[in-house]
Formats: sequence, C-alpha cells, structure tokens
Amino acid sequence: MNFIDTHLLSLILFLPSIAAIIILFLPKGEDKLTRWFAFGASLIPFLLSLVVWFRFEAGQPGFQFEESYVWYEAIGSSLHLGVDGLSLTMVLLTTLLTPLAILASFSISDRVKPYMMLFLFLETGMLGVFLALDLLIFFVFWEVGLVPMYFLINQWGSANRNYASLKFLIYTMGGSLGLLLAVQMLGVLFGTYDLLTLYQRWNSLEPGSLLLGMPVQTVKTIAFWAFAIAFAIKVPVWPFHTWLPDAHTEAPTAGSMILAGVLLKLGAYGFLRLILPLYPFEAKIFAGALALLATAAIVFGAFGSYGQTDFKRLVAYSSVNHMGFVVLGIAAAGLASGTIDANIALNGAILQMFNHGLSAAGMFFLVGVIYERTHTRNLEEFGGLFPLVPVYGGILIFTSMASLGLPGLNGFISEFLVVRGSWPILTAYTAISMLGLLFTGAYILKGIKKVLHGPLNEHWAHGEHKLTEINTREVLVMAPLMVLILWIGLWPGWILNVINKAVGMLF
Amino acid sequence: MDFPVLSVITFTPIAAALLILLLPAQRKNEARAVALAAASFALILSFGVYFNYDQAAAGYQFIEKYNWLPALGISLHFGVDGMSTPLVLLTGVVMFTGVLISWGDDDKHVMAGIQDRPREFFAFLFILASGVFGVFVSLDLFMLFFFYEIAVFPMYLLIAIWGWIVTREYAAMKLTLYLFLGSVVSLVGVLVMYWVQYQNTGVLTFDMLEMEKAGFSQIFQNIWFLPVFLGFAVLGGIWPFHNWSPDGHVAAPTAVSMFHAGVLMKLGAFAALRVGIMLLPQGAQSWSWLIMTFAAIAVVYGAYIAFVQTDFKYMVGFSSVSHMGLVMLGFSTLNRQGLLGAGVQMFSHGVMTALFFAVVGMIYDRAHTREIPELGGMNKVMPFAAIGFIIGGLVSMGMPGFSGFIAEFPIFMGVWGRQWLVAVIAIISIIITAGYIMRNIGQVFFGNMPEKFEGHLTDVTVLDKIAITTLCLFMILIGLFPGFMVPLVQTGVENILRLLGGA
Amino acid sequence: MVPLSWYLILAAALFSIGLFGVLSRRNAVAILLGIELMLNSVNINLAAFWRYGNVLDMAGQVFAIIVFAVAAAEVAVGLALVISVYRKRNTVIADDIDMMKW
Amino acid sequence: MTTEALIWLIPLPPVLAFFLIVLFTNKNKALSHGLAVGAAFLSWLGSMIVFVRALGVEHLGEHPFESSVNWLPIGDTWFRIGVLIDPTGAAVLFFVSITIFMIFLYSVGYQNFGQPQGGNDVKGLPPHGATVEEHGHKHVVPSVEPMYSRFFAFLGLFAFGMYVLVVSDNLLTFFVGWEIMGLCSYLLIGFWYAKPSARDAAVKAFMTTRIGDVFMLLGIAYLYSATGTLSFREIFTEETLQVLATTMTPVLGLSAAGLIGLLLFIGTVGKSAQFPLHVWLPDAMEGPTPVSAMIHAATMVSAGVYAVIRMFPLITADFTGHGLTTTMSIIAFIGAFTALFAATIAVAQNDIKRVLAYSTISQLGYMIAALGIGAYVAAAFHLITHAFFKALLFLGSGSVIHGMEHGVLHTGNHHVDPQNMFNMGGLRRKMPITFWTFLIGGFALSGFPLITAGFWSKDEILADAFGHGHLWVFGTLAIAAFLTAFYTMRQITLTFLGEPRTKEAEHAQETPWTMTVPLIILSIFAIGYGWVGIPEHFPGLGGLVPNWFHEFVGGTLAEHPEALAFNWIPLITSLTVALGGLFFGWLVYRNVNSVSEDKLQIPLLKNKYYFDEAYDFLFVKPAYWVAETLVSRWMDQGLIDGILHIFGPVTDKIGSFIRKYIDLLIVNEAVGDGSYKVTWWFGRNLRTVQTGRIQQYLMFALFVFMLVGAALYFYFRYFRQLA
Amino acid sequence: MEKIMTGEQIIFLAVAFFTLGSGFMVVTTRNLVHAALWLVSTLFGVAIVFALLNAGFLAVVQVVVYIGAIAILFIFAVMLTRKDMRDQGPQTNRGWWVGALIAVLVFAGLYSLLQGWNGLSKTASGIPSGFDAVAELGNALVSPDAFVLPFEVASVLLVAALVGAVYVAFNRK
Repeated sequence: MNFIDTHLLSLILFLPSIAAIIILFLPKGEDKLTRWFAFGASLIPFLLSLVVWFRFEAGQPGFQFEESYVWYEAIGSSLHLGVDGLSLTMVLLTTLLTPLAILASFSISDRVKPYMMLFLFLETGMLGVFLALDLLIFFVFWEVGLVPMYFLINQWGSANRNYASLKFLIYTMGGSLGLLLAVQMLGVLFGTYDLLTLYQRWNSLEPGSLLLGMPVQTVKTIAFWAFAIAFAIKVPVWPFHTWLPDAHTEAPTAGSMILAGVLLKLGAYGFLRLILPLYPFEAKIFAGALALLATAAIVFGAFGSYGQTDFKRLVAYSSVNHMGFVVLGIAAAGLASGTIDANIALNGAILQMFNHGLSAAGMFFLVGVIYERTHTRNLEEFGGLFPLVPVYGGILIFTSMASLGLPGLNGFISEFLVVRGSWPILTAYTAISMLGLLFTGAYILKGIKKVLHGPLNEHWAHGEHKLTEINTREVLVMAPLMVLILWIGLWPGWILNVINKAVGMLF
Repeated sequence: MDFPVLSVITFTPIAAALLILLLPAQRKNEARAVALAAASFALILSFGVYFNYDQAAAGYQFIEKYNWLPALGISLHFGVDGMSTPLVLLTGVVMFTGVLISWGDDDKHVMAGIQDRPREFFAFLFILASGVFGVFVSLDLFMLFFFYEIAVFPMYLLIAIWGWIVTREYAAMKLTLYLFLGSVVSLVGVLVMYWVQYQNTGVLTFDMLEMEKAGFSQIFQNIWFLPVFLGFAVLGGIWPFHNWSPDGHVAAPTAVSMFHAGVLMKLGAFAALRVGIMLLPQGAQSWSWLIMTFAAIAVVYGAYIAFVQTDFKYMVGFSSVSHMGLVMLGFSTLNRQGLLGAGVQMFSHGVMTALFFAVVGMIYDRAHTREIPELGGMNKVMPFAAIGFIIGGLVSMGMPGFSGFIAEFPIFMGVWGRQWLVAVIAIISIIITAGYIMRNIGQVFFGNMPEKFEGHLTDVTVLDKIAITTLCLFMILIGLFPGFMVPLVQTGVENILRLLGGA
Repeated sequence: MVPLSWYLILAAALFSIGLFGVLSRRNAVAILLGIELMLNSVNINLAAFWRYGNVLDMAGQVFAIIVFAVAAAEVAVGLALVISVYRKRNTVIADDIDMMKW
Repeated sequence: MTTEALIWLIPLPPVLAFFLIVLFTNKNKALSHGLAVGAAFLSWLGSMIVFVRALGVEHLGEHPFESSVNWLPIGDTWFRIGVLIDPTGAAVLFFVSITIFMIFLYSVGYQNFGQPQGGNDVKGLPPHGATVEEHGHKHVVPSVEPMYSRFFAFLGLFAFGMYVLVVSDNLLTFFVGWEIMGLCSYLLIGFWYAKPSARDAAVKAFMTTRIGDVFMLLGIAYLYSATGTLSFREIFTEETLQVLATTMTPVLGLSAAGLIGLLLFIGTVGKSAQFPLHVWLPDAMEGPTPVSAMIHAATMVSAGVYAVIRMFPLITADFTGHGLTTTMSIIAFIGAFTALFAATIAVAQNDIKRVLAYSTISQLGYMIAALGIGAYVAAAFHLITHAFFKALLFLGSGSVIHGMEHGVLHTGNHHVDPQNMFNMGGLRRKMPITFWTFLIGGFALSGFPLITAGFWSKDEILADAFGHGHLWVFGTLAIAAFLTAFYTMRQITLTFLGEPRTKEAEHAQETPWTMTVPLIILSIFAIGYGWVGIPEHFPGLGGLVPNWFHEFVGGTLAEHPEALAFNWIPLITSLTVALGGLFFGWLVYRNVNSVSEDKLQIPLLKNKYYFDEAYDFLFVKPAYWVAETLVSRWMDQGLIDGILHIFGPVTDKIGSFIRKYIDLLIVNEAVGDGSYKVTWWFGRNLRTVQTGRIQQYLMFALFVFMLVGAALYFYFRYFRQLA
Repeated sequence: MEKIMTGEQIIFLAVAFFTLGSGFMVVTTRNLVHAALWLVSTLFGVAIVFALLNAGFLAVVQVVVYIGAIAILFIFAVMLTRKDMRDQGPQTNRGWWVGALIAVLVFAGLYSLLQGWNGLSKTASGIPSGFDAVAELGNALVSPDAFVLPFEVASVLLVAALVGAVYVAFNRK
C-alpha cells in the first residue's frame, strides 16, 4: 500500500505497458480473454488517477506526487514525474478514454493481441507526455506515442490506411524535428532537462547576451517557433491540419477516439506546459500570428467540415474547428498573461481540451458504430435512419449537440469561457471566429440531417442490410461520456475549480 | 582476474576455426555445432568482461601483457576500456547470431543459411572474428594493426566464394582494394609514429599507452592525423570512401553482411578513434572541422541515397553509411556528449544493422529477390521477422525508447556544442530515414503479397527467431535503460577527454 | 711470378664467355653449358684468392668445393628439367618454352 | 417553502418528465403524457404561487425574489447563477406557465390520444389515419401519432428551457434556456423528420436563430468582460450603467452599452424572427400545431422580446429621454418595419397557419418598435396579451386543421390540403367552439375596441409612439394595425363564414374536449387580460379598474415610467384602423370562393418578397461553395496537401541525383573503381614485356643491374671523394 | 732489371689461351656434341690453372667430378634431346648480339674495376714448409669451428637435387 502511495504516478504510467507485455504471453486465440484482460488492465490506471484526483490539493502551488528516477544522467535527464491541475485533468481524460476505447474495440476480431498491446502502449505514451516534468522525457513520450498509433492506423485502418498512416507519422515527426533541435539546444546550454530548472534559467538569460553566436532574442525566437510548429501540427492548427482528416478517417474507431480524444490534446498541452512558461515574451509577440492561425482553424475547420460528404471526415474536421478555440484561448493568454481575462481564456482552453476529448471521442465512436453496420461513411447513402435506430439516434443527437456547443452541455461552457476571455484581448479574432461557431451548427445539423432525418433509405430497412440498433456494449461506452458531458454542462465547478487554481498559479 | 579472459576471447574463434577445418568436409552439422559452441563461449566470456568491468576504477582493465618481439618493442598487450568493452560484447553478440542465422538446413528446400561448404565458411568467419576481437582489445599498436589486417582479409574470400553470384568478384575486389589502400596509408602513419616515438624517447615501443604518455609534437600531429584517421576510417565507411561498403554488403552472404556492417565498420571507427584521436589529440582538434564536414555529408547523403534504393540490401547498406556518419560526427565533436553518443551509436548501430541484414537475408533466401517493389505481405508468412525489422527500423529512425535515440541524441547535443548549423543540417537525415524505413516496411511486410509467393514461402526457423530476439532485446534494453551501457561508455569518454586536454 | 691480376682477368674473360653463351644460345642444354663456364670462372677466382691471400685460411678452397657440389646439383636438376620439358613439349628451344608468359 | 426555493424548483418538473419519458416510459403513451402534463401542471402551480406571493410584496422592483449559488470559478471569484423574480419576471412567468400548461393539455388531443394505431403509419411522418371496423362498414378515423411519447418529452424539455430563461437572474443561464429552446424548436419543427420540408425547415430555423445567438454570445462576452458580471441586478446598478454608457467603442460611435445592446438585440432579431432574420418562422409551420403555438405564441418568440425587455435598462443606458440613441432607433426601425412588412405578406397567404405566422412576426415587430421608442410597459403588456390571443389563435387553427383532417380522412381524398383556407368555409356550424374562440382571438389580434385585450395593449403602444413624438413609428404601426385587422378578418371570413367549399369542409367535425377546453380558457384571458392595463385617463373606463399592470411592471425599472397624458389622436387612429380593417376584410372576402377571385394573390407578396430565394442565392449557396469547393477541394486537398505531397518526390529526386551523378559518377568512379581501372590499364599495357623468355628476362635484369652498378660506382668513386 | 717472362708465366698464358679458346668454341660451335667436348677441354684447362695455383686437390676434383661426371652427363642429355638437333637452324637466338654486347660490357666493367684496385700486383707468398693443403682442407671441412655447417648444407643440397632430378625426369608411363 505504501509503495502504491509513493509510486502512484509511475504506476499509472507503466501499468498499461506491463499489461501489454503480459498480454504477449496470454494463450493464442483467446480473443475474449485478451479483450477483457486489456479492458481490466486499462481500468486500473483510471482508478489510480481517480485516487490522485481526490488526493490532489488544488490550492497548493507547484507539482504534486512528484517522483524522480535516474534515467539518462549522462546528459542530465531523469524520469521526473509530477502533476498539477493542468496535467491531472489530461491524465484523467486519458485514463478515462482508454478503457472506453478498448471496450469500443471489442468488435475487432483480427489480431486482437497485437491490437490490444499497441493500445496499452499508446496509453503509456500519452500519459508520459502529461506526467513528464523533464523536457527529454516529454519528448521521448511525445514521439513514442506515434508508433502504436501508426500501426493501429496502418494495420486496422480502412481503405486508404497506408497513405494516412504514413502522412500522420512523417508529418508529425517532421514537425517535431525542430522541437528535437530546440530540446537539444536547451540541454546543451543548461546541462539539464529538468523543466522546473529550465523555466527559471532559460528565462533568466539576460537579453543582451550572445548565444551560439546569435543574440539571445533571436535564438529564443527560433526556438519558440520550433516548439510552436511541432505543437501546432499536433493540435492541429491551420494550415498544418490536413493530416488529421486522413488519419482520423482511416483509423479504426477506437483509434479515432483516442486520436481525437487525447492525441490532439498533446499539442495543446505542449503549448501550455512548455511554450507559455518558457517563452512568455515571444508568446506575447507572436500571439497575434497564433491567434490568426487559430481563427483560421476555427473558420476553415468549420467550413471544411461542412463541405464533407464522408461522415467521419466531417467529424474529423470538427476537431480542427474545436481545437482552434483551445489555441485561440492560449494565444489570448499569451498576449495578456496574468490578467483575469487571460485566466478565463485559459480556463476555457483547458476545459475545452477536456470537453472536446469527451465529445469528439463520442462522435467518432458513434460514427464507428454505424460504419460497422453499414460499411459506408458516405452521408449520401444514409438518410432517415432515425426510426430504425431510435436509441442510437438519440445518443447521436445528444453528442452532436455537445459538440455543437449547446448551452447546458459541456462544450458551451468552455467555448463561452474562451470567447469571453479572448474578447477583450483579441476582439477582432474572436468576432471572426464566431463565423466558425455559426458553421459548427451548420455541419452538425448537416450530419444529423443526412444520417437520421429525411426519407428513410429503404436499403437499410430490411434484408441482410437491415440496420441493427446500437447494442449494450456500445451504449456502455457512450454512457460515461454522456454523463460527463451533461454533468460538466450543468455543474462545471468540480473540474473547473482544479483547472482554475492551476491556471492562477501557473500563469 | 588472473584468468586471461581477453586473450581467450580473442583466440577462441581461431581455435574453433582450426578445429572446424580438421573436421571432414561432409560433416556439415558437426562444423556448425562447433561453430555455435565457440560463438556461445565467446559471447559468454564477453558478457563476463562487460559485467565485470569496474566502472568506478575506469581506465584499462583485464590487462594482459606478453612479450612478442621485444627487440622491436612489440608485445601482446591486451586491455579494454569503456569504449571497447561494449564493442567486445557487440562482437560476441553478432558472432553468435551470425552463426545462428547462417546455420542452414540441408533437408528443407528453402535455401536458408549456408549450405555450400559451411566448414570453410565458418572457419573464415571465425578468423575474421578473432581479428575483430583482437583489434578491440589490443593496446599495442602493432598488434592492433596485425589483427586489423587479419580481420580484413577473410572478407575477400567470404564474399568472393559465398557471396551473391552477380557482383561478388567485383565487390570483393573493390572492398579489398579500398580497405588495403586505407590500411596502407594508416600503416605508414603508424610506422612514422613508431619511429618518431623512438626518436623522442629513445624507447622502441608500439605500446599505445606509452605513446599516449609521450605524446607527439603539435606539427607532427597536424601532419599525420589525417592519414592515420582517414586510413582507418575508410573501414568505418566515412564519406567519400564509403562506396565499398554498400557493394560489399550486397554481395556478401547474410552472416558476413552482419559482421561487415555490424562489427567490421566499427573496427574502422574504433581504430580511427584509438589511433587517430587518442594518440594524436591535437591533430584531431585541428582537423575536426574536416571530419565533421565529411561526417555531416555522409549522414544526409547516405540517407538520401538509401531513400531511393529499390534493392532492399542496398537500402540497408546506405542507411549504415548514414549511421556510421553519425558515429564520425560524434567523434568529430570531440566533446563529452558527442563521444558518448558515438560510443553508444557504435553498439546500437552494430546490433541494429546486424538485425537488418539478418532479416533481409531471411527474406532473400525465401523470395529470391531483394527488389522492394517485387516484395510484399511478408508479415503474413514471417511475422517474427517483420517485428524484428520494425524494431530495427524504429531504432534506425532514432525513435525514443530504443537505443538509436539514446545514441543519436547526445551526438546531436555534441554537435550543438560545436557548430549548431551542422546539427540543423544533419537532423534532416532523421526524417528521411523515417521516410524510407516506414515506406519500405509498409511495402515489404504489409503490402499485397504477389501471388507468385502465395503458398510457397516458409516462416523463419527457430534459430532465426532466437537471433532476432537476442538482437532486439539489446536495442530495447538500452533504449529503456540507458544506464545499461551509458555510464560504461562514459568512463571511456572521460579518458579520451583527458587526452584531449579536457577539450 | 704470375700476378694475381692475370688470373682475375682470365676468370673475368671466361665468365663473359659463359655469359654470352647463356644469353645467346637457343638450346637449353647449351645454356646450361654456359652456366658451367661461369661457375668455373668463379672457381678460378676462389682458388686464386686463396693462393694469394692467407694460405692457412682454407676458406677459398672450401667454397670452391661447395661450388662443385652446387654445380653438380644444378646440372643434375637442370638437365632433368630439360629432359622432362623435352618429353612434354618435344623441344628444348628456350624461346619456345614460354609458359611463363602472362 | 420559501419563494426562492420554489422558484428554483419551477423549471425542474418538465425536465424530469423529459428524462423519465426518454429513459423509461417512452413505450407507454398514457404514462408519458401523464408525466408531461403533470409536470406542466406542477410548474404552473408553482408559478402561480410565486406570482401570487409576488403580488403581495411591496416594491417588488427594489426587493425581488432572488437567490444564487456558485457555479463557475473564475480567477479568485466565482461566477454565480441563480433565480430572480421581479415584477416583469412574475408577469411573464404568469402567462408562460398558463400557456404552456394549456398547450400540453391540448397536445394530448391533437396527437390523437386514444385513437387506434395507424396501419401504415411510420415514425417521422404525420399519421395517415387508421381504418376501423364499426358495426359492419369500414371507415377511416384519425390515428395516434407514432412518436407520441417523444413529442411530450420534447415539449417538456422545451418548457424547461423557457422556465430557465424566465427565472434566471443572469444572462448566461438566460442564454442557456434560450438555446435549449432553440434545440427543442429544431427537434419539434423537424418532428416529422421524414418529411424533407420539415427537415429543412428545422435546420433553417436553427441556423437562422443561431446567427442571432452567435452575436448575442459576443454581446454577453463583451458585457461580461466590460462589467465583470452577468447578473441583471448587478449590471443594472447606476454606476455600472453609467460606466457602460460613457465608454465609447469604435463601432458606429456607439457607447459600450449601445454596442452590447445592439449585439444582444441581434439575438432577439433571430429569436423573434424580426427582419431580416424572419425567414425561418413561416417555414416552422411544418411542425405540429401545438409546436407552432408553443414557439410562436407562448414562448420562444416571446423570449426574444423578453430578452430586450430584460436588457431595457442597458439599451437605454445612455437614453436621455428625448432623441433616441442609435441603438434604440435601430431597434425601433426594425420593429416598425417588420410590423408593416410582415403584415403585407400576411394578407396574401392562403395557409391558415402561415397567416398567423406572419401576423406573429408583425406583432412582435410592434413590441420591438415599442421597446425601441422606450415604451417599456406597453411592450411588456402587448407581449403578454399577444401571447394569450396568439396562442389561442394557433390552437384554434390547429383545431380547424384537425377538423378538416377528419373530413379528409372521411373522404379519403388526400390531395386536399387541410390547411388551405380556400378549402374551408362555413366551419362555424361544424365546429362552433372553435369558431367562437377563434373569433375572440381574431378580434383581440385586430384590437377590436374596448373588450379585447389586444386593443388596450396596441392602443398603449400607439399612444406611446405618438406621445413621445415618434410619428413615423406611429404611422407605420397604424398602417400595420389596419392590415392586421384586414387579414384577420380575411382569415375568419374564408375559414368560418360562408358556405363549405369542399366536401372535406362539410365533413369536418368538432375536436375533443382536451383541445376545446384550452381554447375556452385562453379566450377568457384573451379578453380579460386587457383590463388590468387600462390607462387611468381613458375616457369613461379609465379608473374603473386601476392601471395595475403599469404600476406593477413599471416597478421593475429603477425610475418608474410616468403614465402618459391622454390624447385622442392615437385612440381615434386605433379605433379606425381596427374597425376599418375588420370591415374591409369582411367586405372583400365575404363572397370570394376561390383563389382566382382573390385580388391580393400578388406574386411578390405570395412569395414573401422572394426573401428565401435571395438568401439562398446570397448566403446558402456561397456557403456550400466555400465549404465544398474553396476550403475542402482547393485549399486543403489542392494547396496544402499539394505542398505536402511535393516533399516525397523532391526527396526522391535529390536522392537519385546524388546517387546517379555524385555517388556513382564521382565518388565511385573517381575514388573507387577509378583507381582499380588505372591499375588494370597499366597491367594491361605492361604485359607485353612479359615474353616468358628467360633469356630476355636475364638480359633485362643484367642491363638494369649494370646501369645501377655503374651509377653507384661513379657515385662512390667521385662524389664521395669530393665530400 | 728488365722484365723477362719466367717459364711459369709462359705456361700460364698458354693454358689461359687454351682455356678461353675452347670456352669460346663451347658457346659458338653449332654441333652440341662438339660443344660438350669443347667444354671438357675447357674444364681441363681450368684444372691446369688450379694446379698452377698449388691447389692440387681442386685440380683433381675438377678432373674427376667435372670431366668425369658432369661433362658426361651433358653428353647424355644431348643424346637424349638429340632429335631436333639435326636441323641445322641457327644455334643462337635473334637477340644474340645483345648477349654479346652485354658480355663484352661485363668484361669491360670487371676489367675497369680491376684496374681501380691496388692489390692486383701483389704476388703470392711462399707455401710454408710442412704445410699439407689437403689435410688442412679436410680439417676445415669437418671441424665444427670452421665450415662443417656449409658442408652439411651442401650435402643436403646434393641429396635434394638428386631426389628432385629423379622426380622431375622420372617417366610416368
């Protein structure tokens, strides 16, 4: 017990991988066993992170549950873990979504073992990013997360998977080259990768001085962009977003859930955890550009989504649109850090990360549910399915509304906070982004309209194509998401409190 | 320890080779068995060395010294430090796995492994191995050179006799010419050093420790560093003298390619480090810019060429040009991180590329083609090999969590310390590597299998699996726990830094 | 008394004659004959130096003896070779025996 | 139970009903509507109690019922949400609760509860009626709605939204309720989703209102960041308003207050279907009639006006009393214009519900105009009266349609549109209750003098417009009023008077009590509610009953609006326009028997000034183009991906270039094979030396030997001596 | 004192001319048998030279071994390879003049070297009394502190040559 107390985070972080290795030794062909084992194994981190959540003292500054182990002392990097309100939220999201995703992928019957193993490794990868307090560790997990995802898409994806997975991998890796370089530079300059040290030492370089033969400001600017682009691609911010529709569309259902639910958050988290603290000055300077991109993401994301005829692509683009608000909030915070507006914007951004995690995962799952039954994602081939699948329809409408930002559901709170926070700071951008908000409605309604409403497409009504209602397992996947969506929508205080305190102390 | 472990390791292969040659020609399996036994023995001993090396004490350990030709000051002087210990282990591993995957099978119709005169094959392979061990452990310049040549010459026969029928004569000859040319150049340098040493101190000795102590004049170092370093570095595949290696890789039989890329190239790099940098430190400092240029070019250049190769083995060959370029890059930084990284990279790349060639060989033995476009769907028949290759690929693209990252990251840090621009340029290689690795994995293992393969491809043998697993284990182990190797290498690095005058 | 130089010149002349024979005769046996002449000239020198040097030191004569032995051996082997070559190629003309040509 | 607690509870029953129905009882119709109606009743009861208690409080305006709780942590403070009932709130709560309850009740009948399940009815389409066997011969009777329970669930959610909106004490929860209603209107308009027209109407309604909502959200954000609070009570304090009124914004030279007001007002424009966002409302008639009543009378559109009423102090923050502020004049203009413009369209509509729809738009324009000129009380008054009689009218029309459908089922001729007034006529005998109630509603709408509620409220607006000297508003509204009376009478005449024009009309029959009872109750209010707001100085009637409404609702504002001095001109005007309109309407249409005879079938009016077409051309199509072509195809797939896809080939090119021209050509040829080739060449050419002739070798050797020997000799011979 | 030739000198000159002459015939005569015979005479002349040098033993060995063994061996060889000696083609190869030139040059070189050397004119010392050259020679050959090793080597060489010759010339049929 005491061991567990002292090693909570590392347990959360590594249990999935251990489980994955155990799966390797499970008997062949025992798919059922494998699935349930994976599911159970992924529940443990969730419970542990709940423990962390409840033991966490929001009011107290700095990081908690810190752990540090020797890892690569030769270059001054150590496995330093810790959580604050910001990362804890994300950890909770991750550990919550993974079991659901695994539950969602019970329908996978092809090579279950490697599938589940990859999934659990993926969880470790994502959690590592959120838990890391060491720049190198951060980067390590940042990259490690790619591999399982790549293979999930490449192996269990749909038709165009090779292109999509390669695009995903190469694009993201290419994007993080700059990050890699910048990380190396920081390491060379300071001989340590410990974030807490870097925060103050990197900022305490006096502006006049030279660095690598260049003025500190120049170096910092370049490094800032190196970081920013890497994260922007991951978020993704327009115009770095085109990998996302492909990857999401081709990925297996659960893959898309995690991709949209958690992986995109890595980028935003990077902005919050690294860029704002490390480059307050540059953040202020370039906030405008960032906001511009974010606005573009919101607007074009909405338009792009509206323009799709592929249901899954539609949802994928909606992610671009929603994550745009996160970045907008971050930009606002960067521009006017410290002010109450900035705090509100950040609250909104972080909450939006969480909310989008819930709703996007839900949406992708629902798309997957219908795709598994109809084997098509083409909106034109659906139509009037509501009477066939009333329950599914209800759930779909509910989730869509959450993603549309309907007041009373979670999406609204965060988007409102972002808008509220960035209005006085980035008035024009906020105003423009409203256009995106408008078309959010447009594409959501388009989705519902094409799938559920309208004259029934007889093709699905009877015969071997008869569309079957969503089954219990799938409802079980959706239930927690819906409960949270509604709960946060009605009483966001419980989570926003943690976020708010963290924001207050961090920025 | 009293037990002369190093000399035992060094001479075990030769002894085994003789034993094998004594066996009658048709007793193939006995020959293989003997080979495997010897390899395992050497592997165990090298493990012993690896784990018994006292990192706290650092310096050269397991020292043995026997007079050999006292009149000329040549002695059989063995000892390992932090730099060479991993390489000894590496050699043991590659030797072991090499024997496993070239085991061959006379009954099956699949042409796996070596079936044509395995006796001679293993004999030559082991002579090679002895030479390699010898280079890594000898502290005597003459001995080092002696073993160096021993390691080089069986290569010719191994390639020319057992190699790929199409290019083997060409490749073997090319390789031999290059390597002997290089070694001649460096031999001159070595002799001059020996002579000048004598002039300065009046002592006739090839002992490198003595030479380190005595040191050479700045001007002398400036003159002689390049010949010595480059002469050895040719075997390290340094640009622009790399061309023998891809051809050689392609022509060589699998196990030889493994040795070749996995160990032999390290031989060049290691000798270049031992003789070039450690004996002529000032020279190294004044020429590091040139080496860095060559290395940086090699890194990107190799990656680019590998990107366009359609021959699987050529791709791997050029990828190892690129990776050895990283090793040289690490050397050329002459600072802590860079050398550290280079040291680890030598091991990491050795294991990785050995794995690559092993898998490529397995595929070729079955599909009888190495043209990537003609391959496909291999993971259906040989999933194990697929996994192995994927892990290797991840290592080679420097994916964190594997040894490649542990090695490359400090190298780039070192370069940052020297010349940030080079780091920026060289980093391009990572993405290109990722590109071709992933593309080819997608094609070869997950693409659609051509129907001509349908049905008549067999999975890899158990021995192959053992080999693959062994190699993979090392890469992951180091990737997850750098502590397994890094501190050891660090001790060696500290020594070099001392010679460089705390540079 | 005969001066040493006369002997030496005699030896030199004989040597040159032998050399000429070696270089110019076509027949392998003849070449061997030339070699014999040269050996003899050497022997003359040895003997002469013994006689005109320290008589007590027998090195000169000893070496002359050894030269005899060598000459005998050389002839034996040489002629044997010639014969075997003759058997194989049915000629003893040196110019025709050019298997060493690359 | 304290009033505050009670207020907290008011919205809950409907939403509970919603969840219960959705999750559990949706299989059981009776249980479902039982839950829904019961919930509506509970809320009504609670509202009544609250209302009564509110009446009992002195100066409710200063000390309203309010309570709030922490909701969102913002920085160091919390954003609080809560409930607030001030006089206006109480008045609105009063009519909202009643109408909602009535509509719930009405729906039971309207959706044919108790009728058999239709044989070929499918979910998502209106029921086609069921064939039943009654003593011998088959005949068709109305069949129950297939999605009966769902309908009540949605109604419940809708009611929840409305209650939330009414009782909330801050703009955020106000907006929450606002949007929930938006969703429900979407769901209810699209209730028969299988009808493409209904589906599109739903989307249209949602999107159009959302345009307004988006701006409203901006306004809220602005307001919040400007004042740091969204609570009405805290915003409407003197100093806050002062600050807002004085801080200037770059937009149109508006003050902050003005800009915020404008932004919020745009929300109202959307919700209350004001010009130019009015287009969705007529299409919304695709929904079941109770929905139309719900949306267009009782709640949603009223919510729009209610929002402006709520924000009135803000909008008028920099209003000095004479000379409207920019914002106000914009509001006034839009209101007045909409009132007239909608009325003109209404006169040319033949669908009984569409007429009402446009009249709604027009009436809402009235209220907006009133607010624009600062006639706060008048607007509120008309809002309430209008809610009553318009609900009455919609339900009445629903009843008519229902009766007509009965006829249609009887004849089985489904080509007859039961909503087209030209298919009706003479229904007064077939369905008397509906007729009388509808007549009351119609007169109220037209402002039939003295007895109807509509007269008093409308008259007050006209009076205000005139009294404050906004003559153009006054004029416009007067004309609108005339048209209103005219088309109302046209509707009544075509529907009820004269003789039946079709067999269906002959076989129409009265609807069940669940539908008629609400009509009766509502008609009572449609008449009686006017009397609570009779101006003191009204000749004769003035002072018989105190102008309670003015006192009560006016008490909401900080400074109590003074009652206007009486003036004959507006009174005369309203009398003439109302009576004149009614008379003309009857005169023109009393013997019009077919569409062709109708002089007012002007295409321009029939096609609503081609607004739908225009918008489709201006906004919808471009949006599609931007989305599908510009963004998706050109920008993403074309430009961005295009650029990305360049990298692969480029790398390929570079790679093969290096391999071909550098690696193979230079490095390999020069350094590698080159050296080997040179060696080979020498060997090849020197090989002639190798004759294989011993003697030649020997000669050569000797020759060289002699040369060397000679050289050495002379070297030692001479140079050594010199040295 | 005027120089007059002693008898010894005259004898030497005669022998020398005889030797050189027959040597010349050896390398020039067409008929190989004759050449072998001329060789015999040359060898005989050399034997006389030995005798003049008081190297009796050498002279004897010369006669016995050379003339008795080697020369005969030659004649046998000539016989065995006689067949194509019948044709009367030129007995010298095309490059014979080169050979001649070289030979002359060699002689000239040697001669000039001798000229440059001052020890030429020294004359031989007398033989000490009681000096038995043959006995000394014998001792020298077998005494360990003298030339036993070269002697043994020579004998080994002889054996080897013997075996080799047999092996090479052995007719495998």
